[in-house]
Amino acid sequence: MEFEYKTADTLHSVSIEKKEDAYVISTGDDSITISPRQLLPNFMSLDIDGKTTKVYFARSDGKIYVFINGYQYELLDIVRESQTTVSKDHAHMEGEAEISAPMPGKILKIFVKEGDEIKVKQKLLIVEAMKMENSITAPIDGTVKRINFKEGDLVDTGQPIIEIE
Amino acid sequence: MEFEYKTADTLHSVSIEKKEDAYVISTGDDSITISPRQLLPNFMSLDIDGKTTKVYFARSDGKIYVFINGYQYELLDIVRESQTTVSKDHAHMEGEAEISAPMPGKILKIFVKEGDEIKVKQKLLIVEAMKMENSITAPIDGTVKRINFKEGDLVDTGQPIIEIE
Amino acid sequence: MIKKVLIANRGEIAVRVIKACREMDIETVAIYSEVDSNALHVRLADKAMLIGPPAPRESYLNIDKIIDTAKEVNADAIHPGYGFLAENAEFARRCEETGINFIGPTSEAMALLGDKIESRQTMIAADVPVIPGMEAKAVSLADLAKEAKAIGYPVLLKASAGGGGKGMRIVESADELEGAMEAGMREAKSAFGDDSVYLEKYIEKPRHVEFQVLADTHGNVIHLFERECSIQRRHQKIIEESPSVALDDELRQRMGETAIRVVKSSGYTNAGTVEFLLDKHKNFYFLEVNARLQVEHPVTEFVTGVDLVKQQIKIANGEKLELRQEDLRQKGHAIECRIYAENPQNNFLPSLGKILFVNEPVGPWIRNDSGIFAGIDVSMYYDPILAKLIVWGENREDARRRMKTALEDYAILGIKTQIPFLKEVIEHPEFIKGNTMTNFIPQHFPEWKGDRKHQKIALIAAAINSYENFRIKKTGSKKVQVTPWQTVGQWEILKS
Amino acid sequence: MIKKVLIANRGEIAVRVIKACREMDIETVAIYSEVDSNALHVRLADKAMLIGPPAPRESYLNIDKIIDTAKEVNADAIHPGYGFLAENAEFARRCEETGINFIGPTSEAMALLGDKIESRQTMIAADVPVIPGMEAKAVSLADLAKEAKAIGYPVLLKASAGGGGKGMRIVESADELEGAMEAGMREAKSAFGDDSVYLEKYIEKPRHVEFQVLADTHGNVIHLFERECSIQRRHQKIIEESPSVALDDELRQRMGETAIRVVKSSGYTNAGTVEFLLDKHKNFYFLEVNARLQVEHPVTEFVTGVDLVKQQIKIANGEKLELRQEDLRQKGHAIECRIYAENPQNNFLPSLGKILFVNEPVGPWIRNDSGIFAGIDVSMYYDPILAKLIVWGENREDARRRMKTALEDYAILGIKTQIPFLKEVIEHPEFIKGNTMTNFIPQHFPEWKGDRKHQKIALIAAAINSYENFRIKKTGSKKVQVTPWQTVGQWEILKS
Repeated sequence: MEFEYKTADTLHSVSIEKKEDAYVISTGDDSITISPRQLLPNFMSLDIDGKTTKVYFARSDGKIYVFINGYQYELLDIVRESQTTVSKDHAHMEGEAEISAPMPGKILKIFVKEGDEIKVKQKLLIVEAMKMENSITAPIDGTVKRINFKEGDLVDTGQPIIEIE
Repeated sequence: MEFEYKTADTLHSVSIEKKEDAYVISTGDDSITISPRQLLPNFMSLDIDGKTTKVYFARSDGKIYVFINGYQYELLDIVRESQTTVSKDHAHMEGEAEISAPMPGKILKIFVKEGDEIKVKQKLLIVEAMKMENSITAPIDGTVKRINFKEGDLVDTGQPIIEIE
Repeated sequence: MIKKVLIANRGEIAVRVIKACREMDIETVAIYSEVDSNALHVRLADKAMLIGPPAPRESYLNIDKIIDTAKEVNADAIHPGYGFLAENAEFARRCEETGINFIGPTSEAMALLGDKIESRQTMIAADVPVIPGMEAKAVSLADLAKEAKAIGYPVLLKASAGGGGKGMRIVESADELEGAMEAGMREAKSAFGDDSVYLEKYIEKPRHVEFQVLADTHGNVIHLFERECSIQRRHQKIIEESPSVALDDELRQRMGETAIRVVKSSGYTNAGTVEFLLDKHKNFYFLEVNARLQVEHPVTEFVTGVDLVKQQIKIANGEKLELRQEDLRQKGHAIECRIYAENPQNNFLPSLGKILFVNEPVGPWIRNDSGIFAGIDVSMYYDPILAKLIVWGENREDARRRMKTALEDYAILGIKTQIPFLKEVIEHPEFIKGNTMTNFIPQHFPEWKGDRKHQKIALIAAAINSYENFRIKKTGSKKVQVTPWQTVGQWEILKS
Repeated sequence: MIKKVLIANRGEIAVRVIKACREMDIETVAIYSEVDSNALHVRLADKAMLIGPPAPRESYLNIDKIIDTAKEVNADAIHPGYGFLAENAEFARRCEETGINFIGPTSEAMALLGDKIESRQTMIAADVPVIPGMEAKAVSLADLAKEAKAIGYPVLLKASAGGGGKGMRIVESADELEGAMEAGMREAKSAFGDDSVYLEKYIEKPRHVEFQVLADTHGNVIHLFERECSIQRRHQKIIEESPSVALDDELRQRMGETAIRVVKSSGYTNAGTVEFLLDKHKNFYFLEVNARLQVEHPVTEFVTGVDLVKQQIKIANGEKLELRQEDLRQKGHAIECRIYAENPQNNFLPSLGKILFVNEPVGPWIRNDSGIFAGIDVSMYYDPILAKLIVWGENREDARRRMKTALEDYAILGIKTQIPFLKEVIEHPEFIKGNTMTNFIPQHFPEWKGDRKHQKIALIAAAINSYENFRIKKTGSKKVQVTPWQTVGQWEILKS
């Protein structure tokens, strides 16, 4: 399996496979085999090159927060289409969706207006956050019920931007 | 709404209604109106008769654990049929279920055997726990796929007793 | 006797005061703004009163509202904590007028000490060494220029009403003076509502050494030794310790006696701090009196075993000090690190958001005065201090090593903190040697942007977590778990 | 010099030792049984080794396996903690043979002190007061009966190899002797593998007062004053404090000197505890030496400021004691409460299961030595001690009040603890007065079954929680939240 994370302005690809109790992980040139000593909801203990590292972590709104030995890392989890199929199907079923902001950002462009009929994958808006532009497309077919912001607005974590019926 | 809790060998009925931000709660003879100062996942702060009480709580496997001012209470949550409709519908949809033990207990009687066709509400087994007998009925139609225990066995928290397909 | 205290503050200091009151069987009333309804101090107090909107001037700085609330709940005393109204003489005066016991000095003493120039004159009269500088408020650029010439460049331009470095400017030569004055006055005006500025001799590479004092209302004054607070970022203390490596017993005694003279000459009562600058020749100069409980009071508590908040309350009760100077000892060594919600990668700007997870360091001789918990939002409205981590050790090196391990265990996830920076400071060879001057950070960490040494491990951990999350999503919800104890209603009570 | 320590223990004491080692830059190796893979000590150590199945004799008591593991990881020392193999002379001997530094006394001293009768004879020779009683092992009922008559009833029957009250019986009169002997021998056999028993004078209502000692390998011995541990339930200490209210300076000095004589006469080295009974006439009698770090060592650490685990390691390293008797002081007062997974409503039987939530008390002068966290299972295989809560105060009453508030904040949910019981003990008027004799609990809490005074509030809280859970279930999942940052792939990196 392939994951992508962004730190500051760098993209990192990590590939991971599980073989019995161990993970085989490649972060670029080299590949290591590792089995966490403990794997708890917010903690794991990793033996790498004979040295144990205690890792605290939490995940929220597409970010992974990691704390190691006094140092902190914030990784943006770039999730691929293939991994989101399930939740999109689910959205289809329910026929209602809300586009909300998982972190503070700025709305650069909005392509729809309230009352518009929209189709899955139709481009809705562009948001800037973490120094990246993000084109957001419709997760379901439906009607734009409400737009809570205008272009240039700043949005805060959790604020709903567009509601679709 | 009406809830029932069991402590040691006493059953307590509590009725609760919400009016705006306040709950109207009756635990028997008297009724009080209360709005928690804080209501967090494992904590609430209650002002009762001009005195504030800090309440820590957690819920697991049908029990509610409560800690107040150094004292601890364990309440068995006796949930009524009406409240479980949703989850049973869900079970119907999926067509697969597992009867597991939410706390240590003893299996007194088993009425079915592997391979049996069963109907919703059919009596499956009797379990004794917390000094009470509990008749367990089938949550869905199906076939008994596996029975992991026999009469007289002790079961521990989380152990699957009967699997239904 | 004080029976009910309103705490006119928030965060870790409100929590600290509540705990001391609770141990003394004193009822506590918290106040909170609309964004603080889930805060820890609201949880811990016996009663909590909503005081207004988030903006400080409408809540934690709203004197009328706070006085009214104290009256409403029949609080007989107010503890101001630090910051907000703690050194506001007007607030102390209003409490006095209303008959509420203000746990701190009198409004009169506070007003005297709050004016840097007035207090300076009082100190000179009491034979307290002060930094060579102006004796009067400046009225014009010409006055300042004349003074600067008399003192000799470099000089320091300071706000008369200020503190915390706001309005402060180093002026290296005469041609920089006008610009510095204008900027300093603007900053002073906006920070304190008073644009008076003054000049003093700029002391190069000094240490910041302050003395904790306690003065009762019967004329008894003691000091509880020094704290060294030289490690500052932008004039804000971030690491404090006691004792100071720069003091020997003779100097400690001399400075302590001077601190007591400062307190007596100003009619100061309750807990306070006398700040000095110590130059490289071990000359010390009076800076100012902090007329409140200090952020860094726990280091003194750790080495002396005296609970300063309880002492404050006893003094406010009119009790005589039971502690005598000759019984006090500094035992071992304590270090405090202030934990701020700041992003070291982004010029230490406040890092706001929800705290998702906290692992607090615990262990022998580790104290953590915290105002946070997992689930709380760090808002933009207030000082971004989250907690104070304080450790004690048998000696400085023992304490320093304990602090290192405690910082390494202090996981706060969801926002950024300056913990990585603190860790690098206390591991710096010059810190280990005790070469701590107030220019320590600009000198040794001029452009610090953080460290990425564990980034690869962070990516590995993220991948394991992503993999497991994805696996659960795909396979986890196929089966419905039915727990009979929850869903079936047919119970029979057995005879036992 | 010790560079890598294997900790042959689990739970809070393993955590305690790991923290001390880490602050000394010593590597740590944890061992764990199959049920402990997620335990806290496994998390905190630098390395962790699976040692065997849950049953103690196959894991934490498995001498061969532990020695082999220490060799495998190149550990140069073993810290045994308390319990398990801590006072097993055979284990100490095997370490000595293998060249592993056993952090504790020599196997020889341990063997001498482990035999109650032998050690008694040594103490009599060293002019240490002992409880009147037998001088030799009993071989028959007739021997015991003769001795009992000579000593005078009531007498105490004790296991020769034992400790912790196992095998112990009070015999009030001659006709009870035979039954007591048989039961005592059976218990002694099953607990210690040795059925020798002996008799001594039964002291009524004594206090349990013990002295902490440190002895280096160069003949230097100091004591770190006393702990009073009279509050015991079924001969198991549950609350300990220092100082003891029963001692004055003269008695303290006399007992301390006796403790040092005990240590010197037995050739004991490293940290140890000399236990005494103190009768109501202030006569004290030697009981035994605990040849290990005690559960209650933190109260001594709090009042003296000495880190006993670090001292143990330094002594094991062959270093000379830097502490001198004349420099040591008891400052303030410390109290410890042991937190057990026991159900007060069910005769204090162990309460097993998953811990769902923990709110640890924190604050100035509160120390919590804990081995648990939310999510961990308390298993049936080991001693149900979860944590130790220790507080310090300027005096006993200050410490006691702090302990009360700390217990009130110590929420552990999912299993039962005896925290409600501890709270009632420390709030008992006789405890407040310091009338703490070893019969305190049978006398004041003979049939304690718990208290239900807050039960109504518990029901109210449960109903609010049930109501909110039900509401969320019904309405919570109607809308699907799509977060664009997670689900859409089209990113472009901006120039910044």
